Amino acid sequence: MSGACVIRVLVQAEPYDISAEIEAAKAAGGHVGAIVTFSGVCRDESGRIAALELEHYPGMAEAEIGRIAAQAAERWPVTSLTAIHRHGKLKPGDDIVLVVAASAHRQAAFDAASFLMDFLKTSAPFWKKEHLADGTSGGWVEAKDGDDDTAARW
Amino acid sequence: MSGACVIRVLVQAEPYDISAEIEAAKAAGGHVGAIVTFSGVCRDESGRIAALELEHYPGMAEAEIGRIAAQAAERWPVTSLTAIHRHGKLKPGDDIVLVVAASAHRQAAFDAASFLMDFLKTSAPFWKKEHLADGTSGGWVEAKDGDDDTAARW
Amino acid sequence: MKLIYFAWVRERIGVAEEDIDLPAEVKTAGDLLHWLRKRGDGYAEALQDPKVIRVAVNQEHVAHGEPIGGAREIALFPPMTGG
Amino acid sequence: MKLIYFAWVRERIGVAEEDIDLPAEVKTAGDLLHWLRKRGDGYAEALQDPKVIRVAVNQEHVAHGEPIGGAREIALFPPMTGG
Repeated sequence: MSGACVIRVLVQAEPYDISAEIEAAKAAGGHVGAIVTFSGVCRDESGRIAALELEHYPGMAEAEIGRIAAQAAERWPVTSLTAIHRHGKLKPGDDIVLVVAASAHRQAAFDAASFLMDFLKTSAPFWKKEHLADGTSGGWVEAKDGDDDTAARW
Repeated sequence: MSGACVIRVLVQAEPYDISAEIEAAKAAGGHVGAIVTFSGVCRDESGRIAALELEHYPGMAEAEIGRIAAQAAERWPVTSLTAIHRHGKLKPGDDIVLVVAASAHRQAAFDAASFLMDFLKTSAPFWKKEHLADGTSGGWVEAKDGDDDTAARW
Repeated sequence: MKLIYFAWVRERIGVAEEDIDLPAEVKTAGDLLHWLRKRGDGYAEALQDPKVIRVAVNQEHVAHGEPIGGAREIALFPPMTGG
Repeated sequence: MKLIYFAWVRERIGVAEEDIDLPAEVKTAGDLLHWLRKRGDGYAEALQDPKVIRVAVNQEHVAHGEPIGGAREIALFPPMTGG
């Protein structure tokens, strides 16, 4: 199935256009009947957070997300998979990450998008540092054991 | 949980703007960290289909989707749920249905969107008629037993 | 009683909606399907396989065994294919 | 050997990357962590709990028991928190 799947991975500072990515998923070919998107958004944690700073490992970030997407394309009959992860300083409400999974069938699109997000969380080399509303640094966000458990279910 | 969830249901002939709906989900309040969208797209079935005509039961269509959304809001901690279903004549590539689920947590957003789509398929009063590329009517699309099975898993 | 039909049920019966006074013995949704089949060829064709017909009373799905007394609006239609 | 550090591993060691000639006895990723801890206080602090440190060789995750011979680039970093 992976042969027919168009995989697109971007790591960038700039915002992205979700509608344009959905149109690109339609245009990528195959019988597209269902498109699932996941958007991760910077939370303000009840006003505690002024910004998040996202550090990443250039090169490996793209490669690792690409490997996860290739696995998803092996497991589900998806026509395209897109993943865009932002880096740099993001404010509450800003988009952090976008996954778009297109398929003829809705369950494959849901599963592939959910799988991609679960492994992106636990395997893609990104780290979040908090900048607090009071002007101090909140330090590095700690990884959640729950994320590993969630990824392990696949 | 349903008290805190903003539910928005629209049945319309016009296209919708997915990016605008995602922004509205962010603006609807609550701690939004994850937004899942599902887009159903008119397939061309390898060129067999020229158009789909979507008939619906005005009033009940909105009410039934609203009931399904309220159930989803009871089951998962979602901050908003949006469902937009188009009616009338749609061409291959056109959007048919959009579901947007927003939550603090990604799994809740995935589950609520998937649940809403499964029950929308089996319970919301819409019917598809095919118009074939050769100019004839392909008749009414038959319901799939698989859809009932999929809904029954919840 | 206002009856509304959709999709191929509407096409086979030949009208989209109608007002009908139901006799007292029509107590459930299933009774209604049985009774309507005798109203003409279109009805008989539309409702020949009652188990595939879905019934909504006042815009909510009901099982065929449900009572329909007091309904404002009853709709008959095939299994849904939206989404 | 090019070594790259990220997030609080980078902050504690005090450099983002460096070129180091590794002695022959450093054969695995785990050996590397153990050896680096002796290079100074920053390294000791960054790598005090080796089991939380992730290692990538040539931009792919490896377990601490994996050999690192022939690597172009080795990266050390805390558990990922992207997404």
